[in-house]
Amino acid sequence: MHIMEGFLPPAHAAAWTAAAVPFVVAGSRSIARILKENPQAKLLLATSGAFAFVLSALKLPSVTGSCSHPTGTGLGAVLFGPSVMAVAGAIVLLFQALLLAHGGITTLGANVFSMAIVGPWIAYGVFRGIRGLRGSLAVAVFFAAMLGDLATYVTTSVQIALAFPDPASGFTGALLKFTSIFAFTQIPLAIIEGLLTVIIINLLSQYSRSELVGLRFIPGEAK
Amino acid sequence: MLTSDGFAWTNRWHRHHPAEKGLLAGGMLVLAVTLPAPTTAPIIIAVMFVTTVLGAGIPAVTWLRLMALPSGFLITSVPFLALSLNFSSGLQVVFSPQGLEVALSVLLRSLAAVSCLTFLTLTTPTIDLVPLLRRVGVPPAVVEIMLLTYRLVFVFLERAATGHQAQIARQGYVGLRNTLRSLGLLVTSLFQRSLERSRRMEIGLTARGFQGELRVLAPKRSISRARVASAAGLLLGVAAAGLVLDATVR
Amino acid sequence: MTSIALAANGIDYTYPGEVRALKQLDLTIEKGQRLAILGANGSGKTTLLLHLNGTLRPSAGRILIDGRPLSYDRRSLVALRSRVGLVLQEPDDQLFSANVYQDVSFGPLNLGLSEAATRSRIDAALEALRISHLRDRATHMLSFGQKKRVAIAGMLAMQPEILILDEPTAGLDPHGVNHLLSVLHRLHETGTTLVFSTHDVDLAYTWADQIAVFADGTVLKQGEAAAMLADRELLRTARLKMPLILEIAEALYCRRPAWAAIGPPRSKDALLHLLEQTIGGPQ
Amino acid sequence: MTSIALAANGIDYTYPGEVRALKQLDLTIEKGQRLAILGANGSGKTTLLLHLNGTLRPSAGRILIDGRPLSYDRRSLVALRSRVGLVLQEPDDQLFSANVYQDVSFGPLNLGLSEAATRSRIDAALEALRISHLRDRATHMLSFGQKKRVAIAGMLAMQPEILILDEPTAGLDPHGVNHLLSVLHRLHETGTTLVFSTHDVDLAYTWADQIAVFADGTVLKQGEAAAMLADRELLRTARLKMPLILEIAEALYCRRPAWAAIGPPRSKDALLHLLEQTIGGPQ
Repeated sequence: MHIMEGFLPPAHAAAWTAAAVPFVVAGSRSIARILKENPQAKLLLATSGAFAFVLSALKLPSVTGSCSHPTGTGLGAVLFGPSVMAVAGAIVLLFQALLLAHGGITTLGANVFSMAIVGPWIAYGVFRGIRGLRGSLAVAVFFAAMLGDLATYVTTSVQIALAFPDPASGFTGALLKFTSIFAFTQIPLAIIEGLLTVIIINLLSQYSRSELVGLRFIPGEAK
Repeated sequence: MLTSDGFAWTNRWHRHHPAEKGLLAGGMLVLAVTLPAPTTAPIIIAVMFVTTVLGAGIPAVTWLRLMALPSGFLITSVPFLALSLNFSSGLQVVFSPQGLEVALSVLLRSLAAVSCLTFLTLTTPTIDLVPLLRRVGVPPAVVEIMLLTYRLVFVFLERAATGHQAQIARQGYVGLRNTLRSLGLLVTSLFQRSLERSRRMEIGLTARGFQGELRVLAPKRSISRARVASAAGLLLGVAAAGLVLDATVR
Repeated sequence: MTSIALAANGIDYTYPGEVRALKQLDLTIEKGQRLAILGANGSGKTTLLLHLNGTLRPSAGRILIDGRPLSYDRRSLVALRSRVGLVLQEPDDQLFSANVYQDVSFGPLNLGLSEAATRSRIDAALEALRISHLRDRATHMLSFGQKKRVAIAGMLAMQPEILILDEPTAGLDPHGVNHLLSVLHRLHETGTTLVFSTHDVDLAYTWADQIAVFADGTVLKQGEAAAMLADRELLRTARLKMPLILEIAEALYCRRPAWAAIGPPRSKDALLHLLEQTIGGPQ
Repeated sequence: MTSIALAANGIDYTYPGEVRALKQLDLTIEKGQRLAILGANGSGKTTLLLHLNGTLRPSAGRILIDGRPLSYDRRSLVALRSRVGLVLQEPDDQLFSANVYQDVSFGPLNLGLSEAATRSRIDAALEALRISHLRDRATHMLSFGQKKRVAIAGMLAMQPEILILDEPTAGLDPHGVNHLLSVLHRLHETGTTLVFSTHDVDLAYTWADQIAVFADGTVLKQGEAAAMLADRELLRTARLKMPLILEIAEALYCRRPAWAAIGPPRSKDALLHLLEQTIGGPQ
């Protein structure tokens, strides 16, 4: 869920940008490391970014009737890992702003923080956690994608609540207000995205094993 | 494919140096978020409408459509800024005049900021702005990845659109379950073809001497001093008008 | 009198923010006909085909099915698409599943058919395209020609009354073209109406009953194949050339006007036969 | 005597885990020649072309450049690719930049040319393909034919001695084919060696000096174009057909054996001329 251009007060916009930058820089460093070993990986990284963008441009059937789209956060985090996703996500969000006027430049930092950092890290953590507890692939993917989505939406609500505390009840009231408004659209969407991601990962792990091994999603077969 | 991108490449100002347009849009954006919204924002919206529609020659309908895009976000969030939750005696929802003032000012500020972004989206190909990122310290490798990403976005979008059409022809996307299944199949095939494309592109680029670096030369474009001066003048004018008006109102 | 299955009536279309469009386009598709939509690349043929199955909605004019204007509610579109099947040019864009059998099952399952009915539809479609041996193969391992056949089988399994193919022979080698044409021939004989777009004048000439000559977003003229392709003025306007067979036959005709009564040869063999009559057998 | 620029000597190749391969393949490319590699789809033509610019390395046999075997270290490969330019069939596989001018600049910059030299190379390449007006256009807004020309311009800007094109006319309409052939004609006249793969016998017949007939991963025979395409047995083995012009000419020749001295007509006009001589002018 993108916070639109100009919505956040300048101090907040700047603070969230400052919060997002270290993650993106760290991601860029790890990308630079990958590229040093294998310069051709540039193509693969660009492919992942473009794929993520196109994914976010697809429309999801939405309960509220408005057009919604998958964030792809969970899928991206599970496939490419959260540190690469910070950069890929930032690129996608920048392109969405410049190409579609969706989201914004001043709110880029806040959006990167919720969608390219918190969402993917939560998704990744949930995925690893459930897999570590020997949960099935489908269960792990579903909760990773769904909770990744929900984490993004909660983060966005926090960002807005911090910027616009309730006149009477302050931050707590505002957070309650915004989480409950957005819940109507975001909870069903998170479930749908969870289901969709399971379908996709299932199809991929059946038919694109070699690619997934290449992306280190599935550890290579032991000798 | 993407309407806004089509205009960015063909509008009256598409050959102008991106820095000129970046200065105008970026400057106005700064004014929009920093100056008092109730007085400055309407001026900015008017100025950006005039430059986009009369200056760059974008149809007014297109401008309006793009401006209306974030309205969903505004509708679901702005009214609630004017409502207040009070826990002191149970849960009470009350109207807050103070909140209404904030809500109106956020509404205006956002619309003014969006009008700046809309100008940039409709008049400047995104890819022209990316090289400017190198100046603010983004590593060259990341900039190269962005250049490539931009190109691939369109290749994949075209594939996604055609695939979607083909699925519709076979009665995909009828009902919720079918829609999820269709979408899952589309995304999966898109993923596979994307990886395939990246492998084939590596061959194609290797044939052109690719050894890891994606260096290109942009067509030569010069910055027009006259246009930079008028953009700066416009920014100063808007800032002054906004501030003066604000002082008068108070 | 022949009955009209599907028609476009003065349709206009503009892609948002773009120039290319359909302009005042008329087209009629008769039941049981083989109609070629012949035009240069980028003239808007695909855009037209996407109107015929309701994917795109004209900004002016109407699509008529069985003489009634198409309405664009969900139910009418589903009904239209179960009767009008569209196969796009690029097979890679329309194969979604990992293997051939699964891919062909997509359409029939969407029609809500039972598993048994779906299976028999799949078998029949694979058989019709002579690709039963490919049923278990991975789609990405197929050759271009095979992919094309699988894409057509996927549509055929839905048993449309009208089958529309966008550039069906593009990218196929002569062998692949022959195979495809023989499949289409059998389909036509069992009553399916066939519409295909192409820029190949030779193919349109030897294979279509009628030709709609298409240029710059509109149908310049629609009529009997040989008549359309003998019209040099029309061909020039549409940036097309005359089929070689017809050109040679014309060279013969204009020297021996009497032959014109036989009618123009429609195939290589007919031309060679005509030639034999003209200059006599081997000496 | 003509000198051999590039040759394949008994090369074998198998894709990891697959069946399709090159087998004992021989091919010679003479300087200044126009060579067509003619074969059905999926016969391995692209695999062969990828060997000629060193992308794939044969498992047996050698690639010879100027008579010396190619070694596969980085420097030799870079040197080879600056002399042998390969244009792939699908332009989207080779265009990576957002606008035309930038894209064409990629190759010359990789050769280490200065900015000034690069700019003049770009201008010359765009001019050679008659697409100077597209220089500021977005790559993704081009038509297929335009993309194809930009891909060729990108290779041309590197000024290769040998230009290899994979199915250059695939997907182009007659107008696009003519445009491309006139570009290639000018290139050939200025001394560039041209190699192209195709399954279009008519194109190979009217346009190539030599033809290498390709089937099942090997070159069956290489020789003068008309001789290759008159060999019915060879064509059958390679699943190809005889060009229509040649077939009609043959029908004429076998009736009037004396004409055979003139040699087979290489173009539609030559055939019509021959026909006129045979049956006399209009009556």
